[in-house]
Amino acid sequence: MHDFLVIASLILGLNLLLSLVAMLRKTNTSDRVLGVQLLGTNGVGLLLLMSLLQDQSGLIDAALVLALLAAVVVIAFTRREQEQVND
Amino acid sequence: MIDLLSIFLIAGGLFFYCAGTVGLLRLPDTLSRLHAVTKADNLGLGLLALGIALQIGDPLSAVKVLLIWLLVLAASAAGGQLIAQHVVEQKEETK
Amino acid sequence: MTPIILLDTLLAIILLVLAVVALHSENLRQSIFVFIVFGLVTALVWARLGAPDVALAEAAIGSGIAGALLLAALRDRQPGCEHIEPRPSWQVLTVTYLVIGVGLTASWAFLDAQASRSGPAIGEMVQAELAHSGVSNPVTAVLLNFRAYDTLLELAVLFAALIGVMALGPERSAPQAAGPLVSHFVAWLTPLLILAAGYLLWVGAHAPGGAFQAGALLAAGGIIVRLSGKSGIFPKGAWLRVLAASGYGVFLFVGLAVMAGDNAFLQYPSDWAGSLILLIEIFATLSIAASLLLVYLGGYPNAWMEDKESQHA
Amino acid sequence: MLDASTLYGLLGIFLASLGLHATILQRDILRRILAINILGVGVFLVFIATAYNGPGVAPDAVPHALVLTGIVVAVAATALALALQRRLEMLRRESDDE
Repeated sequence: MHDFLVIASLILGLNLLLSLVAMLRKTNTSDRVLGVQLLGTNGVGLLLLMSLLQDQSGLIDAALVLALLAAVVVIAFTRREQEQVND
Repeated sequence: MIDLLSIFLIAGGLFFYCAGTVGLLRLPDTLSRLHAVTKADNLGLGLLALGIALQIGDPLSAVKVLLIWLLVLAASAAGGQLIAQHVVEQKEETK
Repeated sequence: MTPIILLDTLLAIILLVLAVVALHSENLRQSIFVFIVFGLVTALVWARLGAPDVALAEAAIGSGIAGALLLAALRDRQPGCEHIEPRPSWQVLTVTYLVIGVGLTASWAFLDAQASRSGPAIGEMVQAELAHSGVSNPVTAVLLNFRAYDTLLELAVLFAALIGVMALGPERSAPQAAGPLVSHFVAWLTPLLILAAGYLLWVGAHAPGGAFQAGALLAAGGIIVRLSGKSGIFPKGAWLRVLAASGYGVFLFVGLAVMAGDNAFLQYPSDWAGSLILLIEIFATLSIAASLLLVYLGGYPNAWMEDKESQHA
Repeated sequence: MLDASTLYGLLGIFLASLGLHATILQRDILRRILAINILGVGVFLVFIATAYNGPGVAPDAVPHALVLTGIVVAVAATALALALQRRLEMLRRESDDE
Protein backbone atom coordinates (compact mmCIF):
# COMPACT_ATOMS: atom_id res chain seq x y z
CA MET A 1 0.00 0.00 0.00
CA HIS A 2 2.80 2.41 0.91
CA ASP A 3 4.55 1.92 -2.41
CA PHE A 4 1.30 2.49 -4.25
CA LEU A 5 0.73 5.76 -2.38
CA VAL A 6 4.24 6.94 -3.28
CA ILE A 7 3.60 6.21 -6.95
CA ALA A 8 0.18 7.89 -6.75
CA SER A 9 1.71 11.04 -5.26
CA LEU A 10 4.38 11.03 -7.97
CA ILE A 11 1.72 10.86 -10.68
CA LEU A 12 -0.17 13.70 -9.03
CA GLY A 13 3.05 15.72 -8.81
CA LEU A 14 3.71 15.19 -12.48
CA ASN A 15 0.13 16.17 -13.23
CA LEU A 16 0.72 19.36 -11.23
CA LEU A 17 3.67 20.20 -13.46
CA LEU A 18 1.64 19.54 -16.61
CA SER A 19 -1.30 21.66 -15.41
CA LEU A 20 1.18 24.41 -14.68
CA VAL A 21 2.55 24.22 -18.22
CA ALA A 22 -1.02 24.31 -19.53
CA MET A 23 -1.76 27.38 -17.41
CA LEU A 24 1.38 29.21 -18.45
CA ARG A 25 0.56 28.72 -22.11
CA LYS A 26 -2.83 30.42 -21.76
CA THR A 27 -3.09 34.11 -22.40
CA ASN A 28 -6.61 35.02 -21.32
CA THR A 29 -7.69 35.50 -17.73
CA SER A 30 -10.56 32.97 -17.76
CA ASP A 31 -8.26 30.13 -18.71
CA ARG A 32 -5.74 31.19 -16.10
CA VAL A 33 -8.39 31.20 -13.37
CA LEU A 34 -9.45 27.78 -14.58
CA GLY A 35 -5.83 26.70 -14.36
CA VAL A 36 -5.56 28.01 -10.79
CA GLN A 37 -8.69 26.06 -9.89
CA LEU A 38 -7.26 22.88 -11.39
CA LEU A 39 -3.93 23.40 -9.62
CA GLY A 40 -5.80 23.99 -6.37
CA THR A 41 -7.72 20.72 -6.63
CA ASN A 42 -4.47 19.01 -7.56
CA GLY A 43 -2.82 20.45 -4.45
CA VAL A 44 -5.71 19.33 -2.26
CA GLY A 45 -5.37 15.79 -3.58
CA LEU A 46 -1.61 15.81 -3.05
CA LEU A 47 -2.01 17.05 0.54
CA LEU A 48 -4.51 14.27 1.26
CA LEU A 49 -2.12 11.67 -0.12
CA MET A 50 0.73 13.12 1.94
CA SER A 51 -1.38 13.03 5.11
CA LEU A 52 -1.70 9.28 4.59
CA LEU A 53 1.89 8.74 3.49
CA GLN A 54 3.46 10.72 6.31
CA ASP A 55 0.78 9.81 8.84
CA GLN A 56 0.07 13.45 9.68
CA SER A 57 -3.62 14.13 10.11
CA GLY A 58 -2.84 17.87 10.35
CA LEU A 59 -2.35 17.87 6.60
CA ILE A 60 -6.06 17.10 6.14
CA ASP A 61 -6.75 20.47 7.73
CA ALA A 62 -4.21 22.03 5.40
CA ALA A 63 -6.10 20.51 2.47
CA LEU A 64 -9.32 21.99 3.85
CA VAL A 65 -7.76 25.45 4.10
CA LEU A 66 -6.32 25.17 0.60
CA ALA A 67 -9.74 24.23 -0.80
CA LEU A 68 -11.38 27.19 0.97
CA LEU A 69 -8.77 29.69 -0.14
CA ALA A 70 -8.79 28.45 -3.73
CA ALA A 71 -12.48 29.39 -3.79
CA VAL A 72 -11.64 32.81 -2.33
CA VAL A 73 -9.01 33.38 -4.99
CA VAL A 74 -11.48 32.50 -7.78
CA ILE A 75 -13.89 35.13 -6.41
CA ALA A 76 -11.10 37.69 -6.16
CA PHE A 77 -10.03 37.08 -9.76
CA THR A 78 -13.44 37.20 -11.37
CA ARG A 79 -14.68 40.14 -9.30
CA ARG A 80 -11.63 42.20 -10.15
CA GLU A 81 -12.25 41.72 -13.81
CA GLN A 82 -15.93 42.61 -13.49
CA GLU A 83 -15.05 45.81 -11.70
CA GLN A 84 -12.83 46.74 -14.60
CA VAL A 85 -15.63 46.06 -17.04
CA ASN A 86 -17.88 48.32 -15.00
CA ASP A 87 -15.38 51.15 -14.70
CA MET B 1 -9.91 -6.29 0.49
CA ILE B 2 -10.26 -2.69 1.65
CA ASP B 3 -6.73 -2.04 0.41
CA LEU B 4 -7.65 -3.32 -3.01
CA LEU B 5 -10.75 -1.12 -3.14
CA SER B 6 -8.65 1.90 -2.07
CA ILE B 7 -6.07 1.23 -4.74
CA PHE B 8 -8.81 0.92 -7.33
CA LEU B 9 -10.47 4.18 -6.24
CA ILE B 10 -7.23 6.16 -6.00
CA ALA B 11 -6.09 4.93 -9.39
CA GLY B 12 -9.45 5.95 -10.86
CA GLY B 13 -9.07 9.37 -9.23
CA LEU B 14 -5.62 9.82 -10.76
CA PHE B 15 -7.01 8.94 -14.18
CA PHE B 16 -9.59 11.74 -13.97
CA TYR B 17 -7.01 14.22 -12.71
CA CYS B 18 -4.87 13.49 -15.76
CA ALA B 19 -7.94 13.73 -18.00
CA GLY B 20 -8.61 17.22 -16.61
CA THR B 21 -5.08 18.35 -17.37
CA VAL B 22 -5.19 16.92 -20.88
CA GLY B 23 -8.50 18.74 -21.32
CA LEU B 24 -6.94 22.05 -20.30
CA LEU B 25 -4.05 21.44 -22.69
CA ARG B 26 -5.97 20.15 -25.69
CA LEU B 27 -9.55 21.38 -25.89
CA PRO B 28 -10.13 24.24 -28.35
CA ASP B 29 -12.16 26.90 -26.51
CA THR B 30 -12.52 28.15 -22.95
CA LEU B 31 -16.09 27.03 -22.33
CA SER B 32 -15.48 23.42 -23.35
CA ARG B 33 -12.25 23.41 -21.32
CA LEU B 34 -14.25 24.71 -18.36
CA HIS B 35 -16.75 21.90 -18.79
CA ALA B 36 -14.08 19.21 -19.00
CA VAL B 37 -11.82 20.50 -16.26
CA THR B 38 -14.46 21.04 -13.58
CA LYS B 39 -15.99 17.62 -14.20
CA ALA B 40 -12.70 15.81 -14.36
CA ASP B 41 -11.04 17.26 -11.30
CA ASN B 42 -14.17 16.84 -9.20
CA LEU B 43 -14.44 13.19 -10.10
CA GLY B 44 -10.71 12.84 -9.64
CA LEU B 45 -10.70 14.33 -6.17
CA GLY B 46 -13.92 12.45 -5.31
CA LEU B 47 -12.52 9.01 -6.06
CA LEU B 48 -9.18 9.91 -4.48
CA ALA B 49 -10.86 11.19 -1.32
CA LEU B 50 -13.00 8.07 -1.08
CA GLY B 51 -9.96 5.84 -1.46
CA ILE B 52 -8.07 7.80 1.17
CA ALA B 53 -11.01 7.93 3.59
CA LEU B 54 -11.14 4.12 3.53
CA GLN B 55 -7.51 4.00 4.66
CA ILE B 56 -7.88 6.42 7.56
CA GLY B 57 -8.45 4.75 10.91
CA ASP B 58 -9.97 7.73 12.65
CA PRO B 59 -13.61 8.08 11.49
CA LEU B 60 -13.67 11.82 12.22
CA SER B 61 -10.76 12.45 9.87
CA ALA B 62 -12.37 10.24 7.23
CA VAL B 63 -15.55 12.32 7.40
CA LYS B 64 -13.43 15.47 7.13
CA VAL B 65 -11.81 14.17 3.94
CA LEU B 66 -15.23 13.61 2.40
CA LEU B 67 -16.35 17.08 3.54
CA ILE B 68 -13.37 18.57 1.74
CA TRP B 69 -14.53 16.83 -1.41
CA LEU B 70 -18.06 18.26 -1.00
CA LEU B 71 -16.57 21.70 -0.46
CA VAL B 72 -14.42 21.48 -3.58
CA LEU B 73 -17.43 20.18 -5.51
CA ALA B 74 -19.56 23.16 -4.53
CA ALA B 75 -16.74 25.68 -4.92
CA SER B 76 -15.83 24.36 -8.32
CA ALA B 77 -19.45 24.46 -9.50
CA ALA B 78 -19.84 28.06 -8.34
CA GLY B 79 -16.38 29.03 -9.57
CA GLY B 80 -17.10 27.42 -12.92
CA GLN B 81 -20.23 29.50 -13.29
CA LEU B 82 -18.31 32.65 -12.39
CA ILE B 83 -15.67 31.90 -14.99
CA ALA B 84 -18.32 31.12 -17.60
CA GLN B 85 -20.08 34.39 -16.84
CA HIS B 86 -16.76 36.13 -17.17
CA VAL B 87 -16.14 34.55 -20.56
CA VAL B 88 -19.57 35.61 -21.81
CA GLU B 89 -19.09 39.17 -20.53
CA GLN B 90 -15.78 39.48 -22.25
CA LYS B 91 -17.21 38.21 -25.52
CA GLU B 92 -19.95 40.83 -25.34
CA GLU B 93 -17.39 43.46 -24.63
CA THR B 94 -15.28 42.68 -27.67
CA LYS B 95 -18.29 42.67 -29.99
CA MET C 1 16.74 6.74 -0.26
CA THR C 2 13.12 6.32 -1.16
CA PRO C 3 11.51 7.21 -4.47
CA ILE C 4 9.61 9.94 -2.62
CA ILE C 5 12.67 12.14 -3.23
CA LEU C 6 11.44 12.21 -6.84
CA LEU C 7 8.30 14.00 -5.65
CA ASP C 8 10.50 16.48 -3.79
CA THR C 9 12.54 17.02 -6.93
CA LEU C 10 9.37 17.61 -8.95
CA LEU C 11 8.11 20.15 -6.42
CA ALA C 12 11.51 21.87 -6.41
CA ILE C 13 11.48 22.15 -10.22
CA ILE C 14 7.93 23.50 -10.16
CA LEU C 15 8.85 26.12 -7.55
CA LEU C 16 11.88 27.23 -9.58
CA VAL C 17 9.84 27.59 -12.77
CA LEU C 18 7.18 29.55 -10.90
CA ALA C 19 9.73 31.87 -9.30
CA VAL C 20 11.44 32.63 -12.61
CA VAL C 21 8.14 33.29 -14.41
CA ALA C 22 6.77 35.42 -11.54
CA LEU C 23 9.92 37.55 -11.54
CA HIS C 24 10.60 37.88 -15.24
CA SER C 25 7.33 37.46 -17.15
CA GLU C 26 6.52 40.30 -19.53
CA ASN C 27 3.00 40.54 -18.24
CA LEU C 28 2.49 41.76 -14.67
CA ARG C 29 -0.91 40.10 -14.38
CA GLN C 30 0.65 36.78 -15.36
CA SER C 31 3.28 37.36 -12.67
CA ILE C 32 0.65 37.78 -10.00
CA PHE C 33 -1.25 34.67 -11.10
CA VAL C 34 1.99 32.73 -10.98
CA PHE C 35 2.90 34.15 -7.58
CA ILE C 36 -0.39 32.85 -6.15
CA VAL C 37 0.36 29.38 -7.54
CA PHE C 38 3.86 29.74 -6.07
CA GLY C 39 2.24 30.13 -2.64
CA LEU C 40 0.15 27.01 -3.25
CA VAL C 41 3.14 24.87 -4.18
CA THR C 42 5.13 26.29 -1.25
CA ALA C 43 2.37 25.00 1.04
CA LEU C 44 2.91 21.54 -0.47
CA VAL C 45 6.64 21.81 0.24
CA TRP C 46 5.99 22.70 3.88
CA ALA C 47 3.76 19.63 4.06
CA ARG C 48 6.58 17.48 2.64
CA LEU C 49 8.98 18.86 5.24
CA GLY C 50 6.69 17.83 8.08
CA ALA C 51 5.57 21.37 8.89
CA PRO C 52 1.76 21.25 8.74
CA ASP C 53 1.45 24.41 10.86
CA VAL C 54 3.46 26.35 8.31
CA ALA C 55 1.60 24.68 5.43
CA LEU C 56 -1.70 25.88 6.90
CA ALA C 57 -0.42 29.43 7.29
CA GLU C 58 1.07 29.48 3.81
CA ALA C 59 -2.13 28.19 2.19
CA ALA C 60 -4.15 30.86 3.97
CA ILE C 61 -1.79 33.86 4.01
CA GLY C 62 0.97 33.29 1.48
CA SER C 63 -1.34 32.31 -1.29
CA GLY C 64 -4.80 33.60 -0.33
CA ILE C 65 -4.40 36.93 1.46
CA ALA C 66 -1.22 38.03 -0.33
CA GLY C 67 -2.90 37.14 -3.64
CA ALA C 68 -5.95 39.25 -2.84
CA LEU C 69 -3.71 42.17 -1.80
CA LEU C 70 -1.70 41.99 -5.02
CA LEU C 71 -4.81 41.74 -7.19
CA ALA C 72 -6.23 44.83 -5.50
CA ALA C 73 -2.93 46.63 -6.07
CA LEU C 74 -2.94 45.67 -9.73
CA ARG C 75 -6.30 47.36 -10.08
CA ASP C 76 -4.89 50.65 -8.79
CA ARG C 77 -2.38 50.87 -11.57
CA GLN C 78 -2.99 52.97 -14.59
CA PRO C 79 -2.43 50.79 -17.60
CA GLY C 80 0.21 51.71 -20.10
CA CYS C 81 1.99 54.38 -18.07
CA GLU C 82 4.89 52.09 -17.24
CA HIS C 83 7.59 52.54 -19.79
CA ILE C 84 10.94 51.93 -18.23
CA GLU C 85 14.19 51.74 -20.14
CA PRO C 86 16.28 48.64 -19.38
CA ARG C 87 19.24 48.86 -17.05
CA PRO C 88 22.72 49.18 -18.51
CA SER C 89 24.35 45.81 -18.92
CA TRP C 90 27.26 46.55 -16.56
CA GLN C 91 24.75 46.93 -13.72
CA VAL C 92 23.03 43.69 -14.63
CA LEU C 93 26.33 41.82 -14.86
CA THR C 94 27.73 43.20 -11.60
CA VAL C 95 24.62 42.37 -9.63
CA THR C 96 24.34 38.92 -11.22
CA TYR C 97 27.91 38.00 -10.30
CA LEU C 98 27.54 39.39 -6.79
CA VAL C 99 24.32 37.45 -6.23
CA ILE C 100 25.90 34.26 -7.59
CA GLY C 101 28.76 34.79 -5.14
CA VAL C 102 26.40 35.29 -2.24
CA GLY C 103 24.38 32.24 -3.26
CA LEU C 104 27.43 29.99 -3.56
CA THR C 105 28.77 31.14 -0.21
CA ALA C 106 25.43 30.49 1.43
CA SER C 107 25.22 27.04 -0.20
CA TRP C 108 28.67 26.16 1.06
CA ALA C 109 27.77 27.32 4.57
CA PHE C 110 24.52 25.35 4.44
CA LEU C 111 26.14 22.12 3.23
CA ASP C 112 28.83 22.49 5.86
CA ALA C 113 26.21 22.96 8.56
CA GLN C 114 24.27 19.94 7.27
CA ALA C 115 27.38 17.75 7.44
CA SER C 116 28.22 18.71 11.01
CA ARG C 117 24.71 18.51 12.40
CA SER C 118 24.61 17.42 16.00
CA GLY C 119 20.93 16.73 16.48
CA PRO C 120 18.02 19.00 17.34
CA ALA C 121 19.25 20.55 20.57
CA ILE C 122 16.57 23.24 20.86
CA GLY C 123 13.90 20.87 19.58
CA GLU C 124 14.66 18.49 22.42
CA MET C 125 14.39 21.30 24.96
CA VAL C 126 10.96 22.15 23.56
CA GLN C 127 9.82 18.53 23.83
CA ALA C 128 11.14 18.31 27.40
CA GLU C 129 9.31 21.45 28.56
CA LEU C 130 6.14 20.84 26.57
CA ALA C 131 4.24 19.44 29.56
CA HIS C 132 4.54 22.78 31.41
CA SER C 133 3.52 24.95 28.48
CA GLY C 134 -0.25 24.52 28.79
CA VAL C 135 -0.64 23.16 25.24
CA SER C 136 0.52 20.01 23.52
CA ASN C 137 1.26 21.32 20.02
CA PRO C 138 5.00 22.17 20.20
CA VAL C 139 4.72 24.98 17.63
CA THR C 140 1.94 26.69 19.59
CA ALA C 141 4.00 26.20 22.77
CA VAL C 142 6.98 27.97 21.19
CA LEU C 143 4.85 30.74 19.73
CA LEU C 144 2.77 31.58 22.78
CA ASN C 145 4.86 30.43 25.70
CA PHE C 146 8.58 29.79 25.21
CA ARG C 147 9.10 32.53 22.66
CA ALA C 148 6.05 34.63 23.43
CA TYR C 149 8.16 37.77 23.04
CA ASP C 150 8.51 37.10 19.32
CA THR C 151 4.78 36.72 18.86
CA LEU C 152 4.03 39.82 20.90
CA LEU C 153 6.38 41.84 18.73
CA GLU C 154 4.95 40.25 15.61
CA LEU C 155 1.52 41.55 16.56
CA ALA C 156 3.17 44.92 17.16
CA VAL C 157 4.67 44.81 13.64
CA LEU C 158 1.29 43.99 12.13
CA PHE C 159 -0.27 46.83 14.09
CA ALA C 160 2.46 49.24 13.00
CA ALA C 161 2.00 48.23 9.36
CA LEU C 162 -1.73 48.84 9.73
CA ILE C 163 -1.11 52.32 11.13
CA GLY C 164 1.25 52.98 8.23
CA VAL C 165 -1.31 51.88 5.66
CA MET C 166 -4.05 53.95 7.25
CA ALA C 167 -1.80 57.01 7.42
CA LEU C 168 -1.12 56.91 3.68
CA GLY C 169 -4.56 57.80 2.44
CA PRO C 170 -8.18 56.83 2.15
CA GLU C 171 -9.38 53.32 1.40
CA ARG C 172 -10.16 52.18 -2.12
CA SER C 173 -13.67 52.83 -3.31
CA ALA C 174 -15.92 49.90 -2.52
CA PRO C 175 -16.74 47.51 -5.36
CA GLN C 176 -20.20 47.70 -6.85
CA ALA C 177 -22.76 45.21 -5.60
CA ALA C 178 -22.22 41.81 -7.18
CA GLY C 179 -24.75 39.79 -9.11
CA PRO C 180 -26.71 36.91 -7.56
CA LEU C 181 -24.09 34.34 -8.58
CA VAL C 182 -21.29 35.91 -6.55
CA SER C 183 -23.64 36.80 -3.69
CA HIS C 184 -24.77 33.22 -3.28
CA PHE C 185 -21.23 31.93 -3.50
CA VAL C 186 -20.09 34.39 -0.84
CA ALA C 187 -23.16 33.69 1.28
CA TRP C 188 -22.27 30.05 1.79
CA LEU C 189 -18.50 30.32 1.65
CA THR C 190 -18.22 32.98 4.39
CA PRO C 191 -19.84 30.90 7.17
CA LEU C 192 -17.61 27.98 6.18
CA LEU C 193 -14.53 30.22 6.49
CA ILE C 194 -15.67 31.38 9.94
CA LEU C 195 -16.36 27.80 11.03
CA ALA C 196 -12.98 26.62 9.78
CA ALA C 197 -11.31 29.53 11.57
CA GLY C 198 -12.98 28.57 14.84
CA TYR C 199 -11.98 24.97 14.36
CA LEU C 200 -8.32 25.84 13.67
CA LEU C 201 -8.18 28.13 16.68
CA TRP C 202 -9.52 25.39 18.94
CA VAL C 203 -7.43 22.58 17.47
CA GLY C 204 -4.24 24.69 17.64
CA ALA C 205 -3.65 23.74 21.28
CA HIS C 206 -2.91 20.11 20.48
CA ALA C 207 -2.56 19.85 16.70
CA PRO C 208 -1.44 22.03 13.78
CA GLY C 209 -3.39 25.26 13.69
CA GLY C 210 -3.70 28.36 15.82
CA ALA C 211 -4.26 32.08 15.81
CA PHE C 212 -2.42 32.97 12.58
CA GLN C 213 -4.19 30.48 10.40
CA ALA C 214 -7.55 31.18 12.00
CA GLY C 215 -7.07 34.93 11.67
CA ALA C 216 -6.17 34.63 8.00
CA LEU C 217 -9.29 32.56 7.28
CA LEU C 218 -11.49 35.11 9.04
CA ALA C 219 -9.84 37.90 7.07
CA ALA C 220 -10.46 35.98 3.84
CA GLY C 221 -14.13 35.87 4.79
CA GLY C 222 -14.11 39.64 5.28
CA ILE C 223 -12.37 40.15 1.96
CA ILE C 224 -14.92 38.19 -0.06
CA VAL C 225 -17.80 39.97 1.66
CA ARG C 226 -16.12 43.21 0.68
CA LEU C 227 -15.57 41.95 -2.86
CA SER C 228 -19.24 41.06 -3.18
CA GLY C 229 -19.99 44.71 -2.46
CA LYS C 230 -22.27 43.95 0.45
CA SER C 231 -22.07 44.85 4.09
CA GLY C 232 -21.84 41.77 6.23
CA ILE C 233 -21.90 40.66 9.78
CA PHE C 234 -18.45 42.15 10.28
CA PRO C 235 -17.95 44.93 12.82
CA LYS C 236 -18.02 48.45 11.45
CA GLY C 237 -15.26 51.07 11.18
CA ALA C 238 -14.26 52.02 14.69
CA TRP C 239 -14.96 48.58 16.13
CA LEU C 240 -12.78 46.99 13.52
CA ARG C 241 -9.91 49.26 14.54
CA VAL C 242 -10.41 48.48 18.23
CA LEU C 243 -10.40 44.79 17.33
CA ALA C 244 -7.21 45.23 15.34
CA ALA C 245 -5.49 46.73 18.38
CA SER C 246 -6.91 44.19 20.84
CA GLY C 247 -4.50 41.35 20.05
CA TYR C 248 -1.44 43.36 20.94
CA GLY C 249 -3.23 44.99 23.87
CA VAL C 250 -4.48 41.79 25.49
CA PHE C 251 -1.13 40.06 24.97
CA LEU C 252 0.71 42.94 26.62
CA PHE C 253 -1.82 43.07 29.45
CA VAL C 254 -1.52 39.34 30.18
CA GLY C 255 2.26 39.59 30.01
CA LEU C 256 2.25 42.38 32.59
CA ALA C 257 -0.51 40.86 34.73
CA VAL C 258 1.45 37.68 35.41
CA MET C 259 4.21 39.83 36.91
CA ALA C 260 1.87 40.49 39.84
CA GLY C 261 2.55 36.94 41.03
CA ASP C 262 6.35 36.98 41.15
CA ASN C 263 6.76 35.90 37.54
CA ALA C 264 8.85 37.52 34.84
CA PHE C 265 7.19 39.37 31.95
CA LEU C 266 5.17 36.85 29.89
CA GLN C 267 6.12 33.96 32.19
CA TYR C 268 2.74 32.33 32.77
CA PRO C 269 2.14 30.28 35.93
CA SER C 270 2.00 26.60 34.92
CA ASP C 271 -1.59 25.96 36.05
CA TRP C 272 -2.91 28.96 34.17
CA ALA C 273 -0.85 28.65 31.03
CA GLY C 274 -3.49 26.79 29.00
CA SER C 275 -6.28 29.28 29.70
CA LEU C 276 -4.06 32.33 29.30
CA ILE C 277 -2.79 31.05 25.96
CA LEU C 278 -6.36 30.46 24.81
CA LEU C 279 -7.34 33.99 25.87
CA ILE C 280 -4.40 35.50 24.00
CA GLU C 281 -5.05 33.35 20.96
CA ILE C 282 -8.71 34.33 20.72
CA PHE C 283 -7.83 38.01 20.68
CA ALA C 284 -4.83 37.46 18.43
CA THR C 285 -7.12 35.72 15.92
CA LEU C 286 -9.65 38.54 15.91
CA SER C 287 -6.90 41.12 15.79
CA ILE C 288 -5.03 39.46 12.91
CA ALA C 289 -8.29 39.12 10.99
CA ALA C 290 -9.26 42.75 11.56
CA SER C 291 -5.77 44.02 10.69
CA LEU C 292 -5.50 42.02 7.48
CA LEU C 293 -8.98 43.14 6.45
CA LEU C 294 -8.22 46.82 7.17
CA VAL C 295 -4.92 46.55 5.34
CA TYR C 296 -6.76 45.04 2.40
CA LEU C 297 -9.04 48.09 2.25
CA GLY C 298 -5.85 49.95 1.46
CA GLY C 299 -6.19 52.99 3.67
CA TYR C 300 -8.18 54.88 6.21
CA PRO C 301 -11.72 53.43 6.20
CA ASN C 302 -13.83 56.54 5.78
CA ALA C 303 -17.33 55.26 5.43
CA TRP C 304 -17.19 51.55 4.97
CA MET C 305 -20.61 49.96 5.13
CA GLU C 306 -22.15 53.02 6.74
CA ASP C 307 -23.09 55.39 3.97
CA LYS C 308 -22.09 53.93 0.69
CA GLU C 309 -24.73 55.96 -1.08
CA SER C 310 -23.06 59.25 -0.20
CA GLN C 311 -19.82 57.97 -1.73
CA HIS C 312 -21.50 57.39 -5.03
CA ALA C 313 -23.22 60.76 -4.93
CA MET D 1 23.11 10.91 -1.32
CA LEU D 2 20.69 13.77 -1.71
CA ASP D 3 18.05 13.91 1.00
CA ALA D 4 14.97 16.10 1.23
CA SER D 5 16.55 18.44 3.77
CA THR D 6 19.57 19.20 1.56
CA LEU D 7 17.47 19.44 -1.60
CA TYR D 8 15.05 21.97 -0.15
CA GLY D 9 17.80 23.88 1.65
CA LEU D 10 19.69 24.42 -1.60
CA LEU D 11 16.43 25.25 -3.37
CA GLY D 12 15.79 27.86 -0.68
CA ILE D 13 19.19 29.46 -1.24
CA PHE D 14 18.59 29.46 -5.00
CA LEU D 15 15.15 31.07 -4.62
CA ALA D 16 16.56 33.65 -2.22
CA SER D 17 19.29 34.49 -4.75
CA LEU D 18 16.73 34.81 -7.57
CA GLY D 19 14.64 37.07 -5.35
CA LEU D 20 17.62 39.19 -4.33
CA HIS D 21 18.72 39.55 -7.95
CA ALA D 22 15.28 40.73 -9.05
CA THR D 23 14.85 42.98 -6.01
CA ILE D 24 17.94 44.91 -7.01
CA LEU D 25 17.49 44.91 -10.77
CA GLN D 26 13.74 45.25 -11.35
CA ARG D 27 12.45 48.80 -11.69
CA ASP D 28 8.77 48.18 -11.35
CA ILE D 29 7.74 48.52 -7.70
CA LEU D 30 5.09 45.80 -7.77
CA ARG D 31 7.57 43.36 -9.23
CA ARG D 32 10.12 44.31 -6.58
CA ILE D 33 7.54 43.52 -3.92
CA LEU D 34 7.03 40.10 -5.53
CA ALA D 35 10.79 39.62 -5.58
CA ILE D 36 11.18 40.41 -1.87
CA ASN D 37 8.41 37.93 -1.10
CA ILE D 38 10.16 35.21 -3.08
CA LEU D 39 13.41 36.08 -1.32
CA GLY D 40 11.57 35.62 1.96
CA VAL D 41 10.17 32.23 0.97
CA GLY D 42 13.71 31.13 0.07
CA VAL D 43 14.94 32.06 3.54
CA PHE D 44 11.99 30.30 5.19
CA LEU D 45 12.79 27.22 3.14
CA VAL D 46 16.35 27.10 4.53
CA PHE D 47 14.93 27.37 8.06
CA ILE D 48 12.39 24.58 7.65
CA ALA D 49 14.89 22.38 5.79
CA THR D 50 17.30 22.55 8.72
CA ALA D 51 14.47 21.71 11.12
CA TYR D 52 13.61 18.57 9.17
CA ASN D 53 14.96 15.39 10.75
CA GLY D 54 13.82 12.86 8.19
CA PRO D 55 10.50 11.08 7.71
CA GLY D 56 8.70 9.97 10.84
CA VAL D 57 10.93 11.95 13.22
CA ALA D 58 9.49 14.99 14.99
CA PRO D 59 11.00 18.12 13.43
CA ASP D 60 12.40 21.00 15.46
CA ALA D 61 9.47 23.21 16.43
CA VAL D 62 11.44 26.44 16.96
CA PRO D 63 12.18 27.20 13.27
CA HIS D 64 8.56 26.35 12.47
CA ALA D 65 7.37 28.98 14.93
CA LEU D 66 9.89 31.49 13.57
CA VAL D 67 8.69 30.93 10.02
CA LEU D 68 5.04 31.27 11.06
CA THR D 69 5.89 34.62 12.60
CA GLY D 70 7.86 35.45 9.47
CA ILE D 71 4.93 34.74 7.15
CA VAL D 72 2.68 37.16 9.03
CA VAL D 73 5.39 39.83 9.18
CA ALA D 74 6.02 39.36 5.45
CA VAL D 75 2.38 39.88 4.57
CA ALA D 76 2.25 42.96 6.83
CA ALA D 77 5.32 44.40 5.11
CA THR D 78 3.87 43.58 1.69
CA ALA D 79 0.66 45.39 2.56
CA LEU D 80 2.57 48.45 3.72
CA ALA D 81 4.72 48.42 0.58
CA LEU D 82 1.63 48.15 -1.62
CA ALA D 83 0.04 51.08 0.21
CA LEU D 84 3.19 53.15 -0.35
CA GLN D 85 3.13 52.23 -4.02
CA ARG D 86 -0.51 53.27 -4.27
CA ARG D 87 0.29 56.59 -2.64
CA LEU D 88 3.14 57.15 -5.09
CA GLU D 89 0.81 56.46 -7.97
CA MET D 90 -1.74 58.91 -6.57
CA LEU D 91 0.91 61.62 -6.25
CA ARG D 92 2.13 60.92 -9.77
CA ARG D 93 -1.40 61.25 -11.10
CA GLU D 94 -1.85 64.55 -9.25
CA SER D 95 1.36 65.99 -10.67
CA ASP D 96 0.34 64.82 -14.14
CA ASP D 97 -2.93 66.70 -13.85
CA GLU D 98 -1.22 69.98 -13.04
